[in-house]
Amino acid sequence: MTEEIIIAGFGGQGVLSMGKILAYSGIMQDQEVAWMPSYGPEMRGGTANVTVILSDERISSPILNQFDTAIILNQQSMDKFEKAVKPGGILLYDPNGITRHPSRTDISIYRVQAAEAATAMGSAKTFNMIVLGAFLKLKPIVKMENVEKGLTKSLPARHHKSIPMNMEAVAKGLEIVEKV
Amino acid sequence: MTEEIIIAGFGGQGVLSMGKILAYSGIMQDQEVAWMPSYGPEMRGGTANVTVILSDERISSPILNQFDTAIILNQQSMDKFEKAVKPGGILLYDPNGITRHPSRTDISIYRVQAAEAATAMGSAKTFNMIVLGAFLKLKPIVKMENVEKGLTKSLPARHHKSIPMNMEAVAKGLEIVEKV
Amino acid sequence: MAKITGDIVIDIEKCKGCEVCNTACPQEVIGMSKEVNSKGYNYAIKVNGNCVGCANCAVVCPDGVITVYRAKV
Amino acid sequence: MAKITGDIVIDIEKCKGCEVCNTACPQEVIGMSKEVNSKGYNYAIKVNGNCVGCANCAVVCPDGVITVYRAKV
Amino acid sequence: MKELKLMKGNEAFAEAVIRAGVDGYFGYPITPQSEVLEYLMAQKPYERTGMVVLQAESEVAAINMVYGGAACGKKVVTSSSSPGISLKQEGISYIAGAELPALILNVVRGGPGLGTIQPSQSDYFQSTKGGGHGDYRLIVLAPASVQEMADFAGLGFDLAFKYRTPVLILSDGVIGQMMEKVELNPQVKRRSDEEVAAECPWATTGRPKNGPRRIITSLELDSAKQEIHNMKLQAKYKEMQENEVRFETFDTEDADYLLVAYGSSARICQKAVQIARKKGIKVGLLRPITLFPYPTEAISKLASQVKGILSVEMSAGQMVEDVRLAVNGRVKVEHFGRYGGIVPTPDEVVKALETKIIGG
Amino acid sequence: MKELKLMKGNEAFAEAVIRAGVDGYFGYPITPQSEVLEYLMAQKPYERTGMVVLQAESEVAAINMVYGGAACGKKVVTSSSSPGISLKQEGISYIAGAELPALILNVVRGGPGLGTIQPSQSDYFQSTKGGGHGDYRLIVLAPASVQEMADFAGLGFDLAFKYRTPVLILSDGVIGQMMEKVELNPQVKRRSDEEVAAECPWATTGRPKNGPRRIITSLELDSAKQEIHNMKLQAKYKEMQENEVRFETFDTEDADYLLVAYGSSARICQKAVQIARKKGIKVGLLRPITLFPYPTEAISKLASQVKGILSVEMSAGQMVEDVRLAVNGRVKVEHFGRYGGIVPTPDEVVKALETKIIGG
Amino acid sequence: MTETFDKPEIRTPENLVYSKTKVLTDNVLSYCPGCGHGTAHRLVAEVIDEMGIQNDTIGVAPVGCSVLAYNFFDIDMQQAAHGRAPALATAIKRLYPGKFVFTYQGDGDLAAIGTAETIHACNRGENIVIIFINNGIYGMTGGQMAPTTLPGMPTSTSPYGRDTHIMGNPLKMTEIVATLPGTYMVTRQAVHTPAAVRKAKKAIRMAFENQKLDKGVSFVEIVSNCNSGWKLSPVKANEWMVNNMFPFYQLGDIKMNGELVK
Amino acid sequence: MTETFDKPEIRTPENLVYSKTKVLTDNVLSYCPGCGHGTAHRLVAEVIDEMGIQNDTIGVAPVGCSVLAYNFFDIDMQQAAHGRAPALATAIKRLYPGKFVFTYQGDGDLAAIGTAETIHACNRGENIVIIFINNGIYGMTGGQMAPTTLPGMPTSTSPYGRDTHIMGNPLKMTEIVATLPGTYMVTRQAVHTPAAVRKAKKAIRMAFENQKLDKGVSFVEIVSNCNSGWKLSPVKANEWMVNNMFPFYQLGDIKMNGELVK
Ligand SMILES: Cc1ncc(C[n+]2csc(CCOP(=O)(O)OP(=O)(O)O)c2C)c(N)n1
Ligand SMILES: Cc1ncc(C[n+]2csc(CCOP(=O)(O)OP(=O)(O)O)c2C)c(N)n1
Ligand code: SF4
Ligand code: SF4
Ligand code: SF4
Ligand code: SF4
Ligand code: SF4
Ligand code: SF4
Ligand SMILES: [Mg+2]
Ligand SMILES: [Mg+2]
Repeated sequence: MTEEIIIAGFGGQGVLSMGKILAYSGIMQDQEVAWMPSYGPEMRGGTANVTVILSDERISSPILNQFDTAIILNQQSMDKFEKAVKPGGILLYDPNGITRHPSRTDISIYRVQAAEAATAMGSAKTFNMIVLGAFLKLKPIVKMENVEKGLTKSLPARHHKSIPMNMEAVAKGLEIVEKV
Repeated sequence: MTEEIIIAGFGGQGVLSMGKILAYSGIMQDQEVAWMPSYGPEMRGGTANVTVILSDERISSPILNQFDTAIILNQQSMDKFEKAVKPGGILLYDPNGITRHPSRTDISIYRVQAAEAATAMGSAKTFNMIVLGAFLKLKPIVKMENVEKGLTKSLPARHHKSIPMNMEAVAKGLEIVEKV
Repeated sequence: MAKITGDIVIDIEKCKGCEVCNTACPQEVIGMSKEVNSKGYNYAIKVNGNCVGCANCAVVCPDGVITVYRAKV
Repeated sequence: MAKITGDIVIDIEKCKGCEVCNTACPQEVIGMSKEVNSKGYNYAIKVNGNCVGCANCAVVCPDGVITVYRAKV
Repeated sequence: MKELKLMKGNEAFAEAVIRAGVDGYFGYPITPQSEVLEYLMAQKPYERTGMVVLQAESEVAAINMVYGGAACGKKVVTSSSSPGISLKQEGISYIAGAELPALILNVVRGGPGLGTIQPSQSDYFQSTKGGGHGDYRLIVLAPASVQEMADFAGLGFDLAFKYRTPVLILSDGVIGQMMEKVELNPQVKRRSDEEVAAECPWATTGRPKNGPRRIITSLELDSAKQEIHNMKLQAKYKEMQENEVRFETFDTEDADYLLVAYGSSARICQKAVQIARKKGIKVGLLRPITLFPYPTEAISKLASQVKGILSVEMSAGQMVEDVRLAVNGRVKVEHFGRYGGIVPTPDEVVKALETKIIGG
Repeated sequence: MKELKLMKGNEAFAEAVIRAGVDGYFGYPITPQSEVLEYLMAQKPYERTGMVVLQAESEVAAINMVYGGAACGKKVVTSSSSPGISLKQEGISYIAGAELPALILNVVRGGPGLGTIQPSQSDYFQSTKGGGHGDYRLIVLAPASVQEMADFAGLGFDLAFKYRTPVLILSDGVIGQMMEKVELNPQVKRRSDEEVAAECPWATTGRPKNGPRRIITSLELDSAKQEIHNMKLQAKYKEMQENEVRFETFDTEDADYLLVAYGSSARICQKAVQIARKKGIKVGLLRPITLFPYPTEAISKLASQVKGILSVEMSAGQMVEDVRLAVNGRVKVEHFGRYGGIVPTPDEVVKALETKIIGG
Repeated sequence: MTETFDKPEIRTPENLVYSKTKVLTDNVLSYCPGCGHGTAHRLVAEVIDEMGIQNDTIGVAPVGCSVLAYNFFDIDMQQAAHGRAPALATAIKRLYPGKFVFTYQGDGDLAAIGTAETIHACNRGENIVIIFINNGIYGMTGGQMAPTTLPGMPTSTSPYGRDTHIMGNPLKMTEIVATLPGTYMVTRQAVHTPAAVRKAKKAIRMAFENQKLDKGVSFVEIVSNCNSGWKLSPVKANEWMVNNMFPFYQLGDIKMNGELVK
Repeated sequence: MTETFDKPEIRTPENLVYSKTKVLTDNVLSYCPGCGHGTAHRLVAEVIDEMGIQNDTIGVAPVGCSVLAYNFFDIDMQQAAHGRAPALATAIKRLYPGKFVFTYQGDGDLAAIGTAETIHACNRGENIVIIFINNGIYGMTGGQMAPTTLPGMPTSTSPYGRDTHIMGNPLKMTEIVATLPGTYMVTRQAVHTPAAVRKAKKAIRMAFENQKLDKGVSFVEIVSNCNSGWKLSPVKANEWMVNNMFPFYQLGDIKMNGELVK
């Protein structure tokens, strides 16, 4: 199994750490993983994106132009990455702030109102975990227990108390993701 | 005709300018010339030497280890360059300050008491011209008129008044050089 | 005596929602929108009509997105 | 009262004839030789016996070629 | 005991440096390698091992700090990216000339000039042929994974001290910025001053009471001696060529065609080999791990077996010269590259193989 | 009207620079090329032509002054010797990246490090393969006489402006320090600001009233655009390879063997050819005048004629790689060199030819 | 529709009191929200506009967040290698003494890697303007320590705060260059409030005016926020700046008309 | 035989008042006759000898006439790239805080190409000694203008005298580094007379003593002649120095115990 994912959004949306948790979760179930961020000043204010690959084999190139799944969290990223989903692949997005919705018909499109749900949950910080949950509903490539382990590994000890809240957010995402 | 000469002595003895006058004299009679000094801090206080080549053909290498003539003006230079004279070549030296006199038998050895003569002439500055005269006696490779022209070319205009004195010194050198 | 009134025009697409103008306005004219622009910023908006056209907001706006008018009325 | 006398030893092979010692000597002990050493320098020599061993010459000699002795006699 | 982590290449390098018992790091920020210094500073290595970590005022200062530290026998390292490495060229030449062991990491970005901060492999010539002046060579190691970013810290110092030579790790933005699993070696104790003095009798650690003083210099005004010094350096480089060549091959046993690629290009080529083989093209990959000394002989041998060779680099064609020198005209050698920060895809590589080598 | 003088190579270069109508010189002293700045300062060029001559605080500052001046469309030049040239590598890469015309003189001394101030040719790789980072090339001219030190000042600027590229004159201590006869071109008038603006519409001479502003930069954060920029540079280098190769041959018509040598080595080899021919060895000499673009084709052609080729350089063997790339395995290619400031004699060259090529 | 508070009736050309100068292009600034670079750019552009020297000015952009300054000024510009802007400016001005030449540099650029170029251009008295944006950090590369970082201030390369014993004290390059005979005007300004902006603009204007007099360097430091690097909101960053940067980097003129201000 | 004026009777070990320190090797100094470098070397060597730290001192030679200093000091030494000695010393001292570390640099090395390294090592307060030989010229390379060359002074690259309008004013690096908190002691000395030599030695001794206190940089400038570069005899060069250099580079302490001397 190899799953090639792009996660793309604004700088502050927790895109990179979401990717990191996914990667850690992969490690917890003994997979090979690669996490490749966009970097440099383009991140400033603007978009941030990260490629995450989970695989049972050694990963060759961490730089991809085509993805099994694109998780898209703002309009710029939609413009850039809708076309990068492999035919038959998945595009998951949060419609908040999206002005031009995805139009491809050869891929499966899902949406998750994560921003809204995060506000409802009273913590903007859970946003990316809700998105992660939504993704895992569509592609259950890592077991929930490994997500929790991955969270533990990726968060500094002082943040461990927030793990239950994060797992709750993941659960929320599983619940609210919807097919377009 | 090609004449390859090394002139070697102390920094202050006018070694470089003597070579330059010789080179200019060569130019005056339409020869190819090369003038290659030793350079860098080794000159500081220590020795200075210059290779001068006059030739009717294009000069290939200005860096030589063997010379037709060596003009040697201090002990260090004697130690270094006596052995660099081609068999059958000429070694001309001023015995002033020389503690180990040349001993080769396969070359012709001449001496010129130029320092002494310069003192006698009342101008230490004529020293190198006396040596040049001595050399030209042994190897009349440039005509006297071309030496004078060479001097004119190589000296800045403000020093042109010293040309007669310099030509006198050359004449002196022609006169006092002696075979050892 | 003539009263001074003013108005500002905010280029909301270029506004980055930094709130620096907001802090600088003596008349508390400027607030931040709930909406985001296409860059994702909660841009500056006018929240009242008290502008006197002092240009403070425009002068401190790092992105130069405010145009100011002033008139005696 | 004991008189102070001194003597210096000049390493003439290392001397570069700069005359700095000469200028520094209060007793005018030092002059320059007519001869040159193997480096071609007119080295420093003593020209009288008036040395008092004050070490001024040694202290300023850039090449550290002077050794100084001082004694009460 | 090895420890498993998910880390960026830059961080893995920094952590491995601490664990290798390195004594000092001197660097200046530049994308895409600033994480090295940032990670080190965050780790308080002065508490962990007593390691000195200093942000220098410039790359020039940093490389000369490395010179100073290396000349004392200490294990010292610097890192930068392309423009910063260019600034270090004089210092690198000095370190090579003075025969000092030191480690330099270049996380390459696209040039020339300020260029782009995106990954590239366009510093191959600079690294392998001598970007600085004079006849010298660096040992050049090309990691292709985060794991190797960690491993080459230790290997780099081993080689640096074995040959008293600067070692350059030629990485790139992909390897530096990506996170992968990495197994870290346990902490090695830093050598005590006494151990350094004993291991490095040439080092300036304070003149021994019963021995001559030590001088670290690259100057020799006597040309005859300087030539002997140069010959000594050349002999050392020859020795490296005999003993230190490292490379990996994939699917070369039955290959009709050969890809040669290093670093992140090699990873892409590995996938390209899989894709091509699925298409029925028998292609193999040789990945040089040392770029100097170069696996000339291994390529030369394969040149007798294959029908054509494609050198794949994220550059306009630099390593291809070394491939050609190894092949010496026996089979066709072509270059394929993307550049300016663009990373080629495996598919592009296969296509280039088909058009430039097989069809060409 | 030409003027005949006896001058050092460095002085001839400086005088030729003034006469070529150059606008600015920026340099820092270093042996064996300090005469360039000294000569310029003595000439009061600000009186002669209005030329700006400035002693910079360092080589790094000097090369960046060159960048600034070149970016204004002015003819600007710097000179240094090996360690100083290493310090300029970042700046050179920037100049190449920003496509600026500029002239750089390297009067090479032996390295690595501080090395020796005596002549050497050990900066060949640095000059021809790119000592700085990123994919770029310099046009490299190798003078072999004082006359060429003068001539290449003009030629260098012609090429620099033709291609908007930095041109490097790769000289050495022999050519820089020796005096020979030199015929100097008459003074060319410096271009007026208006002429510069007209000739160099890309230059930052003050935004035109009726046209867009000009930007001189080597930065491009968009990789796609940066790749296009890189391709443009590569296309330019290819054009140079097609149009600008310069070389000389001596006695190659009937040659059984070939010497390849540049700069002062070429002069020595000319004498070696004479000596060898007296001995009955039919040997010729090819002297590359441009080291980039390299006379690959000319050597390739001669490789079909001769039985063996000896590359003679005052280095441990750098240019020999380009000779081998040209020959591509067809005949034996060996290297002979002295280094560390030692200049080989013609006899040594003949002997090396006999042992390494004819007997070997 | 919500209320807009617009007063279209007064939006006439006569009533226009402030609009973006044409010497700034329409490109969106690449700076973070609230970053002082934008304001500083605008002031320089306004001065160029008001002096009517848009066609006679050549600017030099540094390496730092303002590396792309050339995208924002509608004038001829060069982009310098990190720290070397004063070297470029030296050559430009000497080759075109009639043009106005300025550099625009950050604190890492000017006071770390560019120390020598800064000091020597100032010492030679190059007849240029240097605009020096001191935000106490390397903004561009992600918030590393700069020579100007305050004692105790955390950055990505001094995560536990700048330890002056190990990392040295913040360097006041402005005070140093003021001691050099080659500088004619040296001042420290800020752009966080309308009053500060107006003062800063006057200083920049004077700096450019000085360039006509051939008296040497006019050096304008602008203490500015790097809210991203400081990890504060723009407004909080400005407050932090007032409370922490200003006591150390005191605003005001340091040298005027070639004389140190006492 | 001529008279020798020798007094062999008093040449006994007890009467020995001055002889070359053993911390200088027996190699003939490579300096020109009368060059102050020799004297400065000797003083540093004597201090090392007297403090008994020959085995605990690591010196850094520059590029300049004193590049070969490592041939003359009988201690472990490194030879730095031009201008970078303070960078080397920084690393050495941080890696061996227990050793004594000093750089020995000329004015071209320290105040031109090495400006940044000098300022930043001083600003970081590296616990080292810097010996700065200011002879107003580049001696090694044949007498080119240095940043310290006096106004009007002819050199091979200012043959008509330094024109300060074009070439800038002489740079007083010593005064600059004195303003930095990282320097603990900054002084300017000379070695042309016995009294000056004795004073200079005291300063050098204090500088090395300071290094034990971990207080930062001790910086000793020595104004010296370069008679070759100045084209004067050594004695005339010293006179010229007194008359021309000293008025500009005034001798004396500039900073002691971390406090500027008023
Ligand atoms: C030679 C070189 N070294 C390092 C860098 C990386 N770099 C880019 S910007 C920068 C620092 C910028 O900081 P500053 O000058 O303070 O500007 P700011 O971004 O804060 O405005 C550095 C170190 C580079 N591009 N080139
Ligand atoms: C990078 C580099 N640039 C230039 C030189 C040439 N160089 C050698 S010494 C020197 C100047 C020496 O002057 P100074 O530091 O004043 O020492 P002095 O000889 O006067 O004691 C220069 C420019 C060099 N060796 N390396
Ligand atoms: S112009 Fe003045 S009053 Fe009007 S919004 Fe701006 S700051 Fe407020
Ligand atoms: S200052 Fe400018 S950018 Fe910031 S919120 Fe106000 S209008 Fe928008
Ligand atoms: S000072 Fe020393 S070197 Fe100079 S003349 Fe006297 S003894 Fe000789
Ligand atoms: S010791 Fe004193 S008195 Fe004696 S020679 Fe020296 S300076 Fe003169
Ligand atoms: S990183 Fe800092 S300096 Fe750079 S744009 Fe953002 S706030 Fe401004
Ligand atoms: S050149 Fe000058 S500094 Fe160098 S040794 Fe001679 S006198 Fe001393
Ligand atoms: Mg900054
Ligand atoms: Mg000096």
